[in-house]
Amino acid sequence: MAIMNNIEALRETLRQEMERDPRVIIAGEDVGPRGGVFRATQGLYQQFGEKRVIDTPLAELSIVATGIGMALTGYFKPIVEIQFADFIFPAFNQILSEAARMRYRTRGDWTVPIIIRAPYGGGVSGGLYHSQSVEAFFAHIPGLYVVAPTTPYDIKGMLRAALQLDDPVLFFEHKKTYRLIKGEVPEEDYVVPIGKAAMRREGDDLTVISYGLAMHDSVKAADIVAAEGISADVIDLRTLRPLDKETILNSVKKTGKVLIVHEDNPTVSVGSEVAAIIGQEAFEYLDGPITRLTPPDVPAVPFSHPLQDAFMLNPEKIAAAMRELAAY
Amino acid sequence: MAIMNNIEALRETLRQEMERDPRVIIAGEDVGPRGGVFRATQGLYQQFGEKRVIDTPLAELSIVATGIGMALTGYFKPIVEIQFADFIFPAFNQILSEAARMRYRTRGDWTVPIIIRAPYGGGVSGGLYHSQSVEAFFAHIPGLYVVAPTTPYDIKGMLRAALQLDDPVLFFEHKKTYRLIKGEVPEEDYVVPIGKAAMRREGDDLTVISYGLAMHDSVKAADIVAAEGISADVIDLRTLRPLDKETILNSVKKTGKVLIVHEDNPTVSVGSEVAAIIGQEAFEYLDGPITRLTPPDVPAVPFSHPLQDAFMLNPEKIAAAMRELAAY
Amino acid sequence: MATAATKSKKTRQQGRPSDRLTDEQLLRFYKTMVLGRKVDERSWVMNRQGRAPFHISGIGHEAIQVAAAATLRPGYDWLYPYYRDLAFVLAMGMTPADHFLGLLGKAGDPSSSGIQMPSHYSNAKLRIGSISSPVATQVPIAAGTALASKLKGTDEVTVVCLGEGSTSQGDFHEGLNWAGVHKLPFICIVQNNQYAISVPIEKEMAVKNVADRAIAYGIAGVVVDGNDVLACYDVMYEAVQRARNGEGATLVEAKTYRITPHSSDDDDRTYRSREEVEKWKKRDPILMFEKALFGRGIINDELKQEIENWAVAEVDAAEEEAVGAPYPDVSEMTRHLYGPMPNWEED
Amino acid sequence: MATAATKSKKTRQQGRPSDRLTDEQLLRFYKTMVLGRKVDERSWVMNRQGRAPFHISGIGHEAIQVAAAATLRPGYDWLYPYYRDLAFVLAMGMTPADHFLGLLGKAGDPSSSGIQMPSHYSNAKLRIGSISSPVATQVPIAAGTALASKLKGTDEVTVVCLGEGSTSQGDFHEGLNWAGVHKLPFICIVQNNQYAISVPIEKEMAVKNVADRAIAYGIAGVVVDGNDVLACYDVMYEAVQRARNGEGATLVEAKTYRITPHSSDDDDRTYRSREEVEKWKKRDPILMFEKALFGRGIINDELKQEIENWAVAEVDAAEEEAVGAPYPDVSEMTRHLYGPMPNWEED
Ligand SMILES: Cc1ncc(C[n+]2csc(CCOP(=O)(O)OP(=O)(O)O)c2C)c(N)n1
Ligand SMILES: Cc1ncc(C[n+]2csc(CCOP(=O)(O)OP(=O)(O)O)c2C)c(N)n1
Ligand SMILES: [Mg+2]
Ligand SMILES: [Mg+2]
Repeated sequence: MAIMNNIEALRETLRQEMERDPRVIIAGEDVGPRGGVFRATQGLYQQFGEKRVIDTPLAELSIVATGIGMALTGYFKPIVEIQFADFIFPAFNQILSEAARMRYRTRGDWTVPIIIRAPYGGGVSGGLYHSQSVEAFFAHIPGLYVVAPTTPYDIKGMLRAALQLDDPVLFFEHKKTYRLIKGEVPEEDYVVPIGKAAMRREGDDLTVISYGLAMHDSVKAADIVAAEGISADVIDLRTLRPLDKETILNSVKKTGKVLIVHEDNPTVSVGSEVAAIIGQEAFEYLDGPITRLTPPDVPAVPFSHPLQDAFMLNPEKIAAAMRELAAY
Repeated sequence: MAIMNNIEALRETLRQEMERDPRVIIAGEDVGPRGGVFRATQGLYQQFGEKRVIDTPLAELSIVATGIGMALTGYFKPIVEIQFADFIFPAFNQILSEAARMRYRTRGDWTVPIIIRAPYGGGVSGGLYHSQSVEAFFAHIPGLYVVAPTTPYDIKGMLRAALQLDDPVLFFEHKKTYRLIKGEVPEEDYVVPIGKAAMRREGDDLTVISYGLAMHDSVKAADIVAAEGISADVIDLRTLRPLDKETILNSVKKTGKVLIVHEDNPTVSVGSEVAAIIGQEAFEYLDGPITRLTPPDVPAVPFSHPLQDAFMLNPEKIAAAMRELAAY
Repeated sequence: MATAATKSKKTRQQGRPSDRLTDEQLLRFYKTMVLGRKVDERSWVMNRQGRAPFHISGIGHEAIQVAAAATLRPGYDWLYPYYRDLAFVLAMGMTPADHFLGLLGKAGDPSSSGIQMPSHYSNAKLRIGSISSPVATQVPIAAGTALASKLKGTDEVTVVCLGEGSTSQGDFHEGLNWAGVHKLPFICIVQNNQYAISVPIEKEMAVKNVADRAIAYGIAGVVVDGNDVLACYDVMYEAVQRARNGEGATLVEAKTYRITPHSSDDDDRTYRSREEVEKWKKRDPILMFEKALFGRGIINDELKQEIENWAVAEVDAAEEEAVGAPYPDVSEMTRHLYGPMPNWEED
Repeated sequence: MATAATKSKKTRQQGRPSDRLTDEQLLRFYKTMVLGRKVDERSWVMNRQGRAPFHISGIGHEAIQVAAAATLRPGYDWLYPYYRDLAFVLAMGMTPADHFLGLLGKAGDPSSSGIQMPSHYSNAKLRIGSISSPVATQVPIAAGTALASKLKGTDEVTVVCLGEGSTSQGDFHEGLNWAGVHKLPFICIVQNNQYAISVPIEKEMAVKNVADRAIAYGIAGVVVDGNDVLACYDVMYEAVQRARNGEGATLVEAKTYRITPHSSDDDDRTYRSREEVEKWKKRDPILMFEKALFGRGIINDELKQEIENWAVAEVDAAEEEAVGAPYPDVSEMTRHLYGPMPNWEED
C-alpha cells in the first residue's frame, strides 16, 4: 500500500479512472501541459492527449456549462476544475439553475453527471481571493452533492464514488492539505460512500464535528485534551450535502455535548445546519450549549501573515474550546 | 395616513427619495417606460427622465456591476432592480467578490452604497424560476446587509434606512405580498432601523420566528391558536443580515420554546442560523426542541397548482406546528 | 470585387437549397406553421378565460423555427430551444397535447410533469434540451454538447436559440467563444424580435446586426429575414452543412417581430405603438408564406381551409386531452432530486 | 480607396501626438518604465529570498502602461488597473514604497493594509480602483463609473485594463456592451501577452486580434504594438480624445509578452520554449525605447547610468521603508466590514 499525500492520491485516482473509463474527461484552466496550478493533473495531458485533458478559455461560467452540455449527451463524464474555489462564482448560476435542477425539472429525463473540483481554504498566503471556504453556498442547494474529503484514502474513495453517481458533485479539496496530509492509499478499487461521515477519534465527554483542514486540527486537539482526561468523538463530515445525520445524532446522544468546528465563516454555514439538526433532533440528550468554533465572520483570510495566523484555526484554539465545553 | 399595499409603498418611497436626493437613480430591466414588470417604478421614468430611470440591457451581472461602478464615484446612489430574485445569480460574483468586499479590502477607502432590489418568493404560479427564496446565499456574506421587509410601513422605513447606509443592501421583496398586504404608511419621514426585528404578536408559550410571507401566515396562525389558549411571540426578523440576536434571545428566554418558519428550503438557511444562535446562546432556557417549519428541501416551488399549494406554507400548517410544540 | 460578390450571390440564388424543396415539403412547412399558430392562439384563449395561469407566445416567430427544424435530423441533432420555440419543437416531433399538458401543469407533460412553467420544453428522446427560465444559460451548454459530438467523432449538429436581448448576457459570449475556439458543429439562432420585454434593441446593443457579433468569435455570421421561411431555410441549410462538414459554427440572426405582448402578464401598449405592431402584422410569416404558396399554385382557398380545419381539430383534441389529464400527485414534489445511490459496501 | 487609407495614415503619422512630446516628457516616460522595472525585479529577488510570499510581475508590459498614464489626468480620470499594472500605477502617482508595503503585507500598504495579496492596487484619492483577484470583474464596474461621469456631465475618462485571456469572461462582454449602448467615455486596454498562465491565445479565442471584438459592441477597436511606447501613446491619445469629446469608447489591444513566469508560483518552462522567451526579450519595451532615445540623442550612456542609479536608490529606500514598517494589528481583521450605522431613533 503506497503512502501518498492528498494531491498524489487525487492525481493517481484521476489517472486510474481515465484509464478505466474512456468517458472520463478533464477540462479547466491550465490543466493541460501545465498539469494544473497545483499539479493535480500533472502528466495526464501527456498520457491522454488534448481530447481528454482540455485547456479551456479563462471563463468558469462556460467551463461548467460546457461540462453540463457534455454530460447531457451521456458520451462523457466530465471532471472540470475550477482553479481556485474563489473563482467558482461566475459559474454559480450554471451550477444552481442548470446542473442542480436538470434532473428535478425534467423528472429524470435529463441528468448531469459532472464533477466540479475546486481547491478551497486558507493558510497559504492566498489573501482574500485564494483562500475562501465556499461550501455553505452549495450545501444549501437541493440537487447537488457536496463533498470535502481531506485524507488521501477518502480522496480516492470519494472521487471514485462521485464518478458512479449520475448527479452533479461539488468536490472541494482543501489546498493546504494537498501536501500536508499523507496516508495510505490501497492500490485496489474501493469507494468511500458519499453521504457517510467518518469517526476519526472516539470518546465520551463530547463530540467534535468538523471537516477539512479544521478536522485534522480537531483530531490533534482531541489528542491534546485526551492527555488531560477529556475524551471526544471527532467526526469528519466528509460529505456536506447530504449530511450524515445518523452519525451526528448517535454521537451527540452518546456524549451530550457538541463542538462544531470549521474554517468557513459562521453565519448561515454548514455548522449552522449541523447545530440546527442537533437542536431539533437531539435536544433531549444535550448537556451543554451547541457550541461553534470558527474564524471570525469576515470575508476570507487576510494576506498579511499576522492576520492570517490569527484567522486560521489550530489545535490549541480547538483544544481550548473543548476544555471549556467539557467543563460545562 | 394613507393605506397602501406593499408595491404602492415601495413606489411612493422611491418617488419621494428621488425627489429629495438627485443622487438616487434607478436601473434595471423594464424599469423605464414599462415601469417594471411588477409596476414598482411606474411613472418614475415619466417623472425623472431616462437619465435617472435607466432601462438596461438584459444582463444582471452588469446591472449590478455598473451600479457598483456608479456608487464608487460617489456621484450617485444606485437602486438597481433584479427583475426576479431567481435571476440574481449571474450577478453573484459581482455582489460577493466586489460589492461586499470593497470596503473591507480597501479599509474603507472605497465604499459601495448600492441597493439591489429583488422580488422573491412563491405562490404566484411562477414555477421553479420565478418563485425562489434566495436570501440564504446572501445572508452568509460578510459585508452585505440583507433585508426582507413585508409590510408597507417597513418597506418605506427600511428603504429610507438603506439609502442612508454606505454599504450594499440586498432588498428582498416577497412578490406575493406586493398586492396582498396593505397597511398604513405615514406621509412623514421615518426610518425602520436595519438590524432590528419587530414583535408582531406577544405571548408566553412559545416564540415563532419568521419573515416574509411566512411571517404574515405566522401571525394568522398565532391568532388561530390564541383562541385555543396558546399564546406566542411572533418575531418578524425583517433584517436577515445582521440578525437581531437581542430580540430573538430575549423572546426565547421568556418562552423557552421556539418555532422557526420560513419559505426557503431548510438546509443551510437563515433558519439554520437562527437555530444555531439559540442552541448556543439560549440553551439553558430551552424547554423544547428548536423546531423548524419550512417547505420540503427541494429546489423551488413547482408550477402545477396542486404541487404549489402543497409546497407553500399557510396558517394551518404553522398552527399545527405551534400546537405540537406548545404541547411538548 | 463587387462583381465577384454579385456573382456569388447570384449563383447562390439560382441554386438556393429551398429551390429543391418539393411541394409536399413546402406544404408540410406551412401546415406546421399553422398548427403552431393555432396551438399558440388557443393558449392565449385559455389564459384569458382564466384556465391557464401563464402563456408565452411564439406568434410571428414560426418561419425561422419551422425552417430550421427542416434542416435538422430530429432525435439525432441536438436542439436547445427557448420559450418561444413552440413551432420549432412541434416540427421536431413534440405534439400539441405536449404543449397543453405543460400549459395546465399536468402530470403527463413530457417536458417536466408540471414542475416548470409552460413552454419550458424538454424531451431527451428527441434530443430537445430542457429550457430553464434564466435566459442564455443554454448557449454555453449547447457548446458543450457540440464539443461532445465532435470529440466523439459524430456528425451531429447542435442548434441553440435565444432572443436578441439575451445576447447581452455573459453566457452568450462565453458559449460562442467556445464554438469558435473548438470550431464546433454549432449554430446559434438569435430570434431578433427587437424587444426584450419592453426594452428596444437600441438600449440593448449598439450594433445594427446581432450577427456582427460573430466576428468577435471567429465564426460565421448571417442575417436573414426571419419572417421569410424559404430564406430562413437557405441560411440554415448552409449553416448545417458547414457544421456537419467540420467547418465550424454559425451565428444566424433571424430578424422578426413579436406580434403579441411578451407574455400573458405583459401589456405592450405601455411601450410601443399600435401602428408599429400593425405594420408587422402585415409581415406575418404565415401570411407571407401563404402568398408565396398561392403564387406557386401550391395551395388554394379550399386547401387552405382544409389545413385550418385540420389544425383546429388537432388543437381541439389536444386541448381536450390535456384538460382531462390528471395533475401530478403531490408526492412528486419530493421526487427526482437525485438518482438512486449505488449499493456501496461500507468501507 | 487604397490611396485614401495611405494618405490618412500618412497624415496621422506626420501629426502623431507623440511627435509633440518634449524631451523631458520622453525622459519621464523612460524613467517611470525603468523605475517600474526595478521595483518589479526587486520584488522577484525578495520572493526568491523567501522574504515575500508572492509576486506577480509586469515586466515587459511597461510601455503601454506608462504611455496610457501619460494621456490621463491622475486623480481626475478613473483607472481600473489589473495586477500587472505596477508601472501604470507608479505613473499615476503611487510609489515604490506603496508597492513594497503591499508585497510584505504591511499596515501602511495604501491599497489594502495587507488584507489583499500584493499588486492588488487601490487608491481612492488617485481614483485608482481597487483590484480584486477574480479577473474581468473590473470591466463592467468601470463602465458604470464611465456612465456616472457622463450622467454627471463631467469630461472624465475611465480606463480599465485586463489580460487577453480575461476577455473570455462574460464580464468583459457585458461591460463593453454597456460602453457601446451608452457611448461611454471609456477605454478598455487589453494587454495581450499571448498567454493566460499556460494557455496560449489559440486556445482562448479564434480571432486574430482581440481588438476585433470591438465590432460586437459598436465601439472603436485598435491594435497597437504594446512594446512601442510612442505608438501606445498615439493610440491612447486618440482614444482619450474620443472619450473626452463624447465620441464613445475604444478597445485598445496592446500586443506584448510576459517575459517572466505568470507569477512567483509558476514555472513557465512546462509550457513554452526558452527560444520564444528569448526572442521577446529582444523586444523588451525598455530596450526598444532606449534605442529610440539614443537615436534621438535624448540619452547617452552617462544619463542612462544616472537614471539606473536613481531608480535603484529609490527602490532601496522604498524597500527599506517597507521592511521596517509594522504589520497590521490583528484587531484589523474584524474592522471595516461595514460603515458606522446612522444613529436612528427607534420606531
Ligand atoms: C437572467 C434572466 N433575467 C431576466 C429574465 C426575465 N425575462 C424573461 S424574457 C426577457 C426578455 C428576453 O428578451 P429577448 O432575449 O430579446 O427574447 P424575446 O423574449 O424577445 O424573444 C426577460 C427580461 C430572465 N428570464 N432571465
Ligand atoms: C475568475 C478567475 N479565474 C481564474 C483566475 C486565476 N488566474 C489568475 S491570472 C490568470 C490568467 C490571466 O490571463 P490574462 O487575462 O491573459 O492576463 P495575464 O496574466 O496574461 O496578464 C488566471 C487563470 C482568476 N484570477 N480569476
Ligand atoms: Mg427579443
Ligand atoms: Mg495574458
